[in-house]
Amino acid sequence: MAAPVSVLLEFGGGAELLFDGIKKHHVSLPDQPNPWTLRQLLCWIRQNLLKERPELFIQGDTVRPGILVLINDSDWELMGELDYELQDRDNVVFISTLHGG
Amino acid sequence: MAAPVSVLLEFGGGAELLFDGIKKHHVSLPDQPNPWTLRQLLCWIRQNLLKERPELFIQGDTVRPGILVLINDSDWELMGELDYELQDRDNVVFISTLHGG
Amino acid sequence: PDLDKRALSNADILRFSRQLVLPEFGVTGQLRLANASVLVIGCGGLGCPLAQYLAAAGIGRLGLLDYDVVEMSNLHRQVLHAENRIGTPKSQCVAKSLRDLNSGVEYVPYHTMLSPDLALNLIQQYDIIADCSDNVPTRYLVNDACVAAGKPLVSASALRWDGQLTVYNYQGGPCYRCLFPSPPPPETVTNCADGGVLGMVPGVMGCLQALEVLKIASGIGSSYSGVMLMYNALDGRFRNIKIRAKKPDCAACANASASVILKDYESFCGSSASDKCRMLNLL
Amino acid sequence: PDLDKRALSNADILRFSRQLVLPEFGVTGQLRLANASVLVIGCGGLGCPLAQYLAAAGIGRLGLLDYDVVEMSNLHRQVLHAENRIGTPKSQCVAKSLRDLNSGVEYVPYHTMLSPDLALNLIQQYDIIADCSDNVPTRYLVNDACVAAGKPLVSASALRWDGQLTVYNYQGGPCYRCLFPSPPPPETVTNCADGGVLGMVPGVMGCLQALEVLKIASGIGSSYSGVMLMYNALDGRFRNIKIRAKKPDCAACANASASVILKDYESFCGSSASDKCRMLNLL
Ligand SMILES: [Zn+2]
Ligand SMILES: [Zn+2]
Repeated sequence: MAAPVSVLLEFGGGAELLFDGIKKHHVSLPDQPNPWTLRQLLCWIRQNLLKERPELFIQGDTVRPGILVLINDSDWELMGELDYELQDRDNVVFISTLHGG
Repeated sequence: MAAPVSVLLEFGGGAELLFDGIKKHHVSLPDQPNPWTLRQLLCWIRQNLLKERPELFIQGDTVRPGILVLINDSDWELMGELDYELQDRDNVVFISTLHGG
Repeated sequence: PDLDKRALSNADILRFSRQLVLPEFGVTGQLRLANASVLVIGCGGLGCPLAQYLAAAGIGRLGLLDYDVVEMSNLHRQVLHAENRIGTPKSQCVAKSLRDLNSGVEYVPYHTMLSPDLALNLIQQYDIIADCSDNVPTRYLVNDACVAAGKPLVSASALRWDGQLTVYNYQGGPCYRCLFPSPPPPETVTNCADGGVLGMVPGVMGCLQALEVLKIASGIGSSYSGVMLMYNALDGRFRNIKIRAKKPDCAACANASASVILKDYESFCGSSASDKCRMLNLL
Repeated sequence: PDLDKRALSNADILRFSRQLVLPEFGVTGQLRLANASVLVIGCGGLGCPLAQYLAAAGIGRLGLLDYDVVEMSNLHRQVLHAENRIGTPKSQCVAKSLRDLNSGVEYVPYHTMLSPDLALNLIQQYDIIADCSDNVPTRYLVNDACVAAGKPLVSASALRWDGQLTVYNYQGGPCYRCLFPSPPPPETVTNCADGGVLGMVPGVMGCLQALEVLKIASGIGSSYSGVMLMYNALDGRFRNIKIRAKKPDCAACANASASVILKDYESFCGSSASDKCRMLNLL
C-alpha cells in the first residue's frame, strides 16, 4: 500500500487555457496499491481536471506533440517519461512551446 | 554536540571579487557544542575565505552597508540576521548591490 | 495639462491590437496606460530600452531626465543614441528617436541633473518613477522624493554581467532606505566606467523594468514589491529574492514628507552624482 | 568576403571601452565578435532588440532576413521600425535604423521568405543563426538547415506573457527535432496575431538571445545548451529547465546532411509560414 501522494501540477505557455486559465493545481492523488506513474497521472488529469477538448492536451496515452513535460525542473525524457513513479511533493509542469516572435 | 553543518556560500554582484572571483563555496563548518550562528559564520569567513581588504566585506561584527545577505533566497532580516542558526545544507548568499545604469 | 484619454481611436486599435487581445490588459489596460505618466531618471543603458518599450506600448507621457550628453562610449549599450548625435543632450536625443516610433506619446526631456531642490516637485508631476540612474547619491535622492511624494519607484541597476530589479514604495512595500539604511562606503562602489558593463544586461533589465511600469500603470500590479530579481548573464540565471517589509524605523518611511529630503546627497554618500571624474581617469 | 579584423582601432577602444574592461570578454572577445557573422531570421519582435544589441556590441556582419513589410500593428513591439516606414521591407528598415547606431557593422538585408531551397546555402554563410521567426514551419526548416550546416542555433520565442529561449545544435547538445520530433497539431498553434503578445516580452527575450549569441561568438560559451529558459511576465518568474540530450534516433541529427531538409515544411506542419491570413481574419 503506497502512501498518499501530493503533487503540484503547473500548466504554462498557453496549456493553462485548457484548465480554466489556472496555472497551479495542488493535487492529492488517491491511495492505490502501487506507486502512481506519470501514465496514470495523465489519465487522472484527463478525468478530473480537463474541462474541454482533451485532444488538445492528450493524444493516445501521452501528451500531444508540442507540450514539454517537466518533472522537478527536468525534461521528463530524462526521468523515464510515462513510467516515472511519482514521489510525494513532486512538481510536474506541462508547458506549451511557443512559436511567436 | 551539534551535528556537522555543510552550507553553500555564494557571492555575487561583485562581492565575489573579494574571494578570488569564486562565486560558489561549498563549506563544511567544524563541529561545535552549539548551533552555528550567522555571526559566527561571518567570523569564519573572515578567517578562512577572505583574502584581502576584509573591511570591504565586514565592518564591526556585520557585513558592510550595501551587501544584501540572503538565507535560502530570503533577506536575512526576515530570518533573525546575525542570530540566525544555520541548518545543514543552508544556502547563504552575499550580494553587492549595483548602482550602474 | 492632465492626460485625459477616454476612448481608443481606430488607429490606436490597429497599433495596439496585439496587446489589446490580452485579457489581463485589454482596452482598460491600454486606456490606463494612455493616461499614465512616467518619469525616467537617467537616459542611459537602462533608460533607453525602458523608454523605447514604454513609448511603443502607448504610455501617455514620458519625462526623460539626464544631465549628460551622448558620448561614443555610450553607444555599445545606449541604443537610442546615434553616432551623429555625439555631444547632444541624451534626454533630447531619446525624445527625438522615440517620436519616430510613436508620435502619440508626450515626451518631456529634462536636460538637467536631479537636485534635492528639483526632485520633489518634478516627481509629484508623474504617476510612476523609473530609477535608471548610475550613482548612489541619485538613488537615495530619488527614493526619498518618491517616499515624500507617495509614488511607486521601479528601480533597476546593472554592472558587469549582473542586474538587479525591484519596486519600492508600492502598496505598503519597503523603500530603498528600508533595505539600505546606510550608503555603502564610497570605496566599495563600482560604476560602469570602472567595472564595465555588457550592453545586453541593461537591455534585459530595462525591458523588465518597462514591463513592471506597464503592469503598475495598467492596474495589473507588480511582481517585485518586496521581491528583488537578480540576474547574472554569465551563468544565465535569474533569482527571485524575498526582501524585508517596510521598516517602521526607516528614516524615510517613518516620516514620509518633504522633510526627509536631504540638502546634500553627495556628502551623505561620500561620492559624486556624476561618474565623469572616474571616466576621465580611466581613459 | 571574409571578416578579417586583426586589431582594434582607437575609435573601437573608445566605443567599446565599457565591455573591453570585462575580463571575461576583453580585447579577445571583442575581436572574435568583430570577426563573427550572425543570421537573424525574422526582423520582428525578437529580431529588433537582438539586432539592435548585437550591432551596438560590435558584431562583424548581421544578416537580416524577413519577407514582410512594416505594419502599424508591429510598432508596439518592433522597436526599430517607425511610423513613416509603414509598407517598407522590415529587413531594410532594421539595417537603416542600425547604421545610425553603429556604421562599422556590415548589414545584409534579405527581403525574402526562407525557403527550403535557400536555407542551407544562406545558413552556411554565417557563424551563428538566431531564430526570431514566428511560425512552426520556419522553425523546423531553420533547425534542419542548422543541423545540416553544423551551425549553432540560438532560438527564442514569445507569446502573450510568456517567453522561451534555448540553444540548439551547439557543442553536442540537442536540436529542435530532438526535443520536438513531431510538429504540434495545427489547431493547437497560436500566433501573436491571435494570442497577442506584450511588447516587452519579446524585448526581454531578444536581449537575452543577443547575449547568448555574443557569448558564443566571443568564446565564452552559452548557458542554454541543453537548458531552456522559461519566462512568465505576469508572475515575473524565470525558470531554467534541464532538457534532454541529443537523441541518436533524431530525424535530423542521425544524418546531419543536406538530405534532412524537407521539400515542404508547410505540409509537414500542416500550417502556413506566414501569419498573414489569420491576421486579416482578426482585423
Ligand atoms: Zn523606507
Ligand atoms: Zn536532433
